[in-house]
Amino acid sequence: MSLRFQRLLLIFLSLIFLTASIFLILFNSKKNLIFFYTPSELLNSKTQINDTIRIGGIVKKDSLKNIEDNKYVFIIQDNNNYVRVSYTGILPDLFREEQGVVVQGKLIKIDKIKADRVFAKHDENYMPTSIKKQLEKNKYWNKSYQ
Amino acid sequence: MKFLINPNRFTKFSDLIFKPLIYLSSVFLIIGIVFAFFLSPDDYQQGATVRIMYIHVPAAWIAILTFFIMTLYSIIGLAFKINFSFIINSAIAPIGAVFTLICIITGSLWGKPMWGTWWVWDARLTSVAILFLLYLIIIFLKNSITNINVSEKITAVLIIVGSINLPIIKFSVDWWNTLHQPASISKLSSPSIDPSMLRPLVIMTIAFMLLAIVIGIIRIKAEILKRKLR
Amino acid sequence: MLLVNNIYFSRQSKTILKDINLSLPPKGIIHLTGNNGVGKTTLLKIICKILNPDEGDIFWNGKNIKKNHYDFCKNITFIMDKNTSNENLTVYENIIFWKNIFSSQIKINEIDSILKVLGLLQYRNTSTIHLSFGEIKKLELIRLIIEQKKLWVLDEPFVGLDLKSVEIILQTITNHLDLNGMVIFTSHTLPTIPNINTLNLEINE
Amino acid sequence: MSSLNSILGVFLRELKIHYRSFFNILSIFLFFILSIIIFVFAIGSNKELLNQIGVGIIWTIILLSNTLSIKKFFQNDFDDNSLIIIHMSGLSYEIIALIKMLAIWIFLQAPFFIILPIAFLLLEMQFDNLKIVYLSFLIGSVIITCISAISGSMNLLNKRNFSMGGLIIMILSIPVIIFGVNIINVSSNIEIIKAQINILLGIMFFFLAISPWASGLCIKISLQNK
Repeated sequence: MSLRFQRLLLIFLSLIFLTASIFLILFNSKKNLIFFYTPSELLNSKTQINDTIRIGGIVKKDSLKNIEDNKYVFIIQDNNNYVRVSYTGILPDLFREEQGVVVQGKLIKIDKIKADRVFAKHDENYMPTSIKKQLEKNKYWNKSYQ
Repeated sequence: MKFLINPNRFTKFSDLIFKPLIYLSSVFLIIGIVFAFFLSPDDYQQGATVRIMYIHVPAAWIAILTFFIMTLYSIIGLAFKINFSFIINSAIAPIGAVFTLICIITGSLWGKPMWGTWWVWDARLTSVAILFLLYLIIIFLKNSITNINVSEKITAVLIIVGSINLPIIKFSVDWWNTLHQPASISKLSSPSIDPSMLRPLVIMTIAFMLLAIVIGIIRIKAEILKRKLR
Repeated sequence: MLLVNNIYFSRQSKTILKDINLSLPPKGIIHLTGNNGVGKTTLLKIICKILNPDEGDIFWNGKNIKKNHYDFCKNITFIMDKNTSNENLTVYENIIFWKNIFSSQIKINEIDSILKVLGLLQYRNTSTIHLSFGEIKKLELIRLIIEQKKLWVLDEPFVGLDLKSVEIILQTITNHLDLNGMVIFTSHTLPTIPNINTLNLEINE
Repeated sequence: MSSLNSILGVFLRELKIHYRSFFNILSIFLFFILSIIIFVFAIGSNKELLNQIGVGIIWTIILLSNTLSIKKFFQNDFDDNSLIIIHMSGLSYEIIALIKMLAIWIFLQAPFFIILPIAFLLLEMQFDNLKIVYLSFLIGSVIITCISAISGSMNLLNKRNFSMGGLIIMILSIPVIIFGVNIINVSSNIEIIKAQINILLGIMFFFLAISPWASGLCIKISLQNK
């Protein structure tokens, strides 16, 4: 086996490996590294009561209630399922109803979480306030959340 | 295009464009800052905080672009034995590191009021942090081997290996559930960002790029002189 | 037939070798001399294609070794200034390793007789870490016989050897030359090799 | 097939050398066990807590013990020029790197399979998880070996900064740690475990593909400038 042949063999082998790796990574990537679960994913997962987890979704309309000072209750939902959240602390500026949010905390019931931290998730849309108002007035603004 | 691989041509060419570049970049920077901080409207969700974007996003782009350029030059340098590419690599690596740091700092300044946290370990933030560490390790590795012939080539190998991080940064927001929002300008035809905010972003990006090029030219010329002295 | 043509080599913008030419026919031996740092070892490394010259070519039997690196490797034994035997292995294991990787046809009893001639037979199963410097050097030189190659490239082969061993090595070299072999070596002492036309080459800075 | 002879010869030599210096290798495993004991003392033997973070501790220390062994890859053979001899017997540097990776995996990674249950005992972890930790370690150890080969070859001429090798290993193996540890913490149904294993396999194939080239190139560069 000459050196060139050895290299050729190795190049061939490496190409096979690379294809395999690209195939394995790209066709699997969706569900792997999870920063948060959606409520539907939470139902399918192995998480048990008292586990610390993160859940992300949309805050349900009219669900935010301020029980005491800095003590809030709200509901996170996706298309099918929902999780109730209780939280003590200061909510981030961007926290609003019908807006994306990720909470981190302890699961106390199968559909209830006691959050230590609340992250507001904003989307990739940027738009001046004035235009937003105009759009809403003309009923063009009906963004759908996943 | 020979000035990209030949130090003498590069010196000549850069002397030619250096002054105009300085003027151009300062003009763009001033216009960009005025637009970004005074003339652009507030966001419907984020209010005035959105203005951090005009620094954060260009810095991130330059951080990634610098690493990409370094990767290209490493491949060229190792494959065709062009020493000038290693000069460029060692000159622009610190620039990339600084812009990555700017990106991380502005990002966490933005994240605190918006998300409610300085830092989370989601895929986008982690991969950018790895990019920053990679920049640091590249700079350290180059300085830890005394023989400059070896150090620059071995650093080039590390750059090529590390470039796998670039697609991960780019696509992390699409592949995984992240707190970080997906890219707004992924498709040129209909970016999900209003023209009145896109304009200052583009101007700031051009200004930052020109600034990076100016610093890059200064550093590359200094590096050329340093090698000549040795 | 080894032909070295117009070799230029520089390292960190300092020219070390400048326009080196030499030719080595069968039965030829070249003794490279020169002060420290003139690039003797560098030239040997270039001949063995560990280093690539900036300019110039090396031909083996009329073929450029750039194209025929593998064939050329099959014809060359390189003894370096460092001892490549591993200190965790015994003398015998080191020899067997060389025998394996160079696919040598040499027989076990031949190895024993070589060890006996060099006075290493008693250390056959000792780790080389317990050997003295000269003994390790002798072990290194056994590679010449094991590898059974045509061209011997030796970097300071006589350093650390006693007079008797030097005599044996010189005899080995003479025998090798008689069998159409070729030798190129560096040394600061001029060894007396009888009946062989030595080609001295000064490498100038 | 003289090249196959050479490959076999080099491999046998590697095995012999590692076998002779087995006590040095044992010290690495002693390091592993001691670190785990220190972790237990530092955190306190809270069973629930240890159960939760045990896999993370194990992976971290495996990685750290691997940074101790980078010098074993090429440094000795580089210093005494054996690499040149092996190369001149007709093997390319890439193949040499591959052979060494295999030998190192057998001597420095495979023994962890015996030691992992001990670590599980010390950390009072559930043995149900052992099977999946074995699986992820089987893949992860190959990745770490590849990364150590790259790092070891990059630092052949580095006589100034000894922490450099460890730094390179650690930064490149962040994905291994993320996915290797996540496999336990996240794993719920078999689908997600499969997906995680696939990602780990993908990373393994990627590093298997590039590490012979990267280390071969670095060895060549270092040898040329020795």
